[in-house]
Amino acid sequence: MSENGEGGWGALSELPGNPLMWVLILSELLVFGALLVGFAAVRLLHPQMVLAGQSALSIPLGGLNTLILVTSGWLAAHAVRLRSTGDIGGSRRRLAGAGALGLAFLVVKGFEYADKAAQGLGIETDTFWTLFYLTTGFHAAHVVMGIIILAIVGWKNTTENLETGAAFWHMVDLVWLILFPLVYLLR
Amino acid sequence: MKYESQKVALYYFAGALGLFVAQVLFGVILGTIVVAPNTLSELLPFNIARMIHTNALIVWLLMGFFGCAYYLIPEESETELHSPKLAILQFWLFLIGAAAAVVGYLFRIHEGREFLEQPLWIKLAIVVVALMFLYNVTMTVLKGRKTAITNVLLLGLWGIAVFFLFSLYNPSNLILDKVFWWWVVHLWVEGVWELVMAAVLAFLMIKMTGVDREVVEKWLYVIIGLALFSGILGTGHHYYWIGMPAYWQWIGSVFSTLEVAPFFAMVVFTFMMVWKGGRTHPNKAALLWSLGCSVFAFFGAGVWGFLHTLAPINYVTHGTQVTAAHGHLAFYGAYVMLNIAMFTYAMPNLLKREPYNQVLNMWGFWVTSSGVTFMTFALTFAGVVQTHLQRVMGMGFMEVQDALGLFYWMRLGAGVATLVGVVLIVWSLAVPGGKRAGAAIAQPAE
Amino acid sequence: MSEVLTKSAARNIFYGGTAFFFIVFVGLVAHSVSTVNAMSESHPVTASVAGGKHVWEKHACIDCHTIMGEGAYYAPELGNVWVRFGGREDAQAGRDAIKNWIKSMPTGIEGRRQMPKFDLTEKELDDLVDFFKWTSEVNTQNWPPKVSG
Amino acid sequence: MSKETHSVWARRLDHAWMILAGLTIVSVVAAMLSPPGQRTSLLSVVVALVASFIKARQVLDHFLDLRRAGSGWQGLFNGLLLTVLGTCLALYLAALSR
Repeated sequence: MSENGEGGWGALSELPGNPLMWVLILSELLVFGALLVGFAAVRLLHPQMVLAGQSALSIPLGGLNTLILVTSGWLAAHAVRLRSTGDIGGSRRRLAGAGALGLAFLVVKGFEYADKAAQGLGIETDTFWTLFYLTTGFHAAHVVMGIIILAIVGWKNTTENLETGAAFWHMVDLVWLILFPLVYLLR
Repeated sequence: MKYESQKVALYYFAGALGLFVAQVLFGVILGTIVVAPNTLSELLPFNIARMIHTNALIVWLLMGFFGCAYYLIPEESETELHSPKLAILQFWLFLIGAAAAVVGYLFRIHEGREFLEQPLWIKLAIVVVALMFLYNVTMTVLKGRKTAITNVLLLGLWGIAVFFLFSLYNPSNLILDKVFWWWVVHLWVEGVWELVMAAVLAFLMIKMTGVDREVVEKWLYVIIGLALFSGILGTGHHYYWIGMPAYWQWIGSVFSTLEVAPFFAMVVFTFMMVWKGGRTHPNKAALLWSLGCSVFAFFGAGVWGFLHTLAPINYVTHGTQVTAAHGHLAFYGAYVMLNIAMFTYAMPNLLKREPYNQVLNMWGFWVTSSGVTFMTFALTFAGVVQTHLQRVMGMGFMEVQDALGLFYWMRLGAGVATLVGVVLIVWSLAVPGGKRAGAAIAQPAE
Repeated sequence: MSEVLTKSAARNIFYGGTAFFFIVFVGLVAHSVSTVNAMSESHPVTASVAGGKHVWEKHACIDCHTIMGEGAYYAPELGNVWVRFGGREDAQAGRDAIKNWIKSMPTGIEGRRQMPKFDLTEKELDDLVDFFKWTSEVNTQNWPPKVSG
Repeated sequence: MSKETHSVWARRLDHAWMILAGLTIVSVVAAMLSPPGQRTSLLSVVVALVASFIKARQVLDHFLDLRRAGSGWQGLFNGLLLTVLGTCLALYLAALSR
């Protein structure tokens, strides 16, 4: 099976980090992609409902969270780079920074949810809010998972582990970069 | 066969095949009742025959899984089974329990929840049987070589036992009853059973194609990853119309669409391995069943599942013959064919013979598969017509059913063909012909 | 990175990913269950509704009928039988109609699907009707599309 | 890490971060030009989507280092991104004309 590349993972072995992580990442991208297309379809069916819902969203808070996440991703990428130079301390500090920014993202998200809940806007209010809470909530669950993964790979910090953990974190980042404009900005 | 204790699998294979015939026989009886409703209506009403049909299916598939595990685990773990005696005792307990349940059903003793009709004491007996089994195989795995295949198989088997515990919970609120009923039914067939399926297929691929274990085990992880990443939240496609919040329509639609992926990966996997292996294994029938399993599972569970899984479509097809069509092809492809593949592979080895009755066995494959396929098409057409008349036009249920008579006759014909095919399969496995293998017993690839 | 380590990492990712999806699933089900329970306060499962569900199970009705679309597809949907028999417009008439229907079975008509004779007491019949009424009031997201079930 | 030195790698990451942060600010400002309750202008919609695509590519190419993956993977990710963003834009435009 030598023609299959590195030990039979096939095309998956071209990607950084563990191949199974990429199975997870690709599944997630399809899931979020489908939800976002579904969201756009709901806009087509109920334009007024979506416009009203979007007008209640805070673009500055969403923008702040975008900045937090891209900065966090930047730190995680540096952590991988430093690990490959052998600078384990520097790598771990960057990773801790990435995780801390992940927590900051969740805090901002928490404020946002609390504000919406105070206005009586819940997951069953209407289809807009169902989709808002499903997509952003599912994304936030990935942020939580990502922080746990960053902690694990910071502890067991082989280069491959770091690449694997960072790949998951960048996927979380990537999803938000698509989600944010489609949910918040396309009004 | 390398280990004497693998022989206990023969009990399970025999029991499973016997129940297989009974299951299909009751299916034919049910098909007859549908077209001639006065048949046996006093002696064996539809609901009793139906619970025997479905329960026999579940029990024989599980019995087959137990047999597969007893064959596979010593060979993978490279050690004798922890306790063959316990395995044989477990078999008789399970068989007697199943027989007692069926006799009870005939006397209207049951709990009346679909597929979980077993009386409480039978359910508890099943738990005991499962614990005996899990103890036996887990001890075997712990003392022997640990492979990805035994690891995944054990996880699947433990999952089967854990999720069965939800069958003991029956709240008086019908909504909650249904919610947790699906934790048994869905998380079995679209969750942990897929782990068993992938592990057994991986084992068969290693044995029959000669492809490296390394490669097979990587595919195994990809497949089970796809299966559980999609299948757990895919449960949502059962929560659309039973009193649950509307958000399940989104979750169920998206994740259960992805449930096609592991089945597609299994098709690519089996065909790639056979193609790459390039080795002609003498047991051609077992290879045919293995390839057939992945293909029929892809169509039955994957394609026919996807056909009606999106919430807006399910809104009109839910609870029609479309579901019945999907159920028949999916169970046949994924789990019936998996068991027969393993039986066909293992029985000559257990009986120390060259692969026997291959032609007859392959006839069984084609006749049964054609029967089930034709049945699926008949039920699909029936379901589409029913959906239109009943859900779009608003015609009454019985009026619509009367209009579907032709499809039900076709289904009965397909069912009879299936029964003939099953008899061929059982005959080919149970009545060994050909010569006993001498020193030149078919060696597994590994 | 050695092959063995890559594979054990793959196994851990499988476990981790599965645990993640399962936790999300459990969380969502917990939320749904609390929603269902909140609804049950205005729409309680009374003793007679629970009794009716028991009658439903005792005679394995689900192995012919469907309820909320789940069952054997051999006999009509009963999740909305209360509505179909006019229980919403006239509760007493709907109740009597369902009870009389059950009592008149089997018809014995040649070529017609036969519902068995169940010797139900008046109380069992009333409980069963209460169960059907309760079920018809569940928020099923407007399923079934037609009252025919 | 064959040819690229670590300082070049580090600069590449910093450069990507600046593009990400800059484009985020641009698209947020463009969207906030329209008051809440009203539709945003088509220009800011296009800005948001183009920015989203460029940002996604930055993350994929530099943070995830997919520059090194084969053209099949590049095509797959581009296809996925363009499908999602393109379908959403098409549905948005269709909603406008209703």
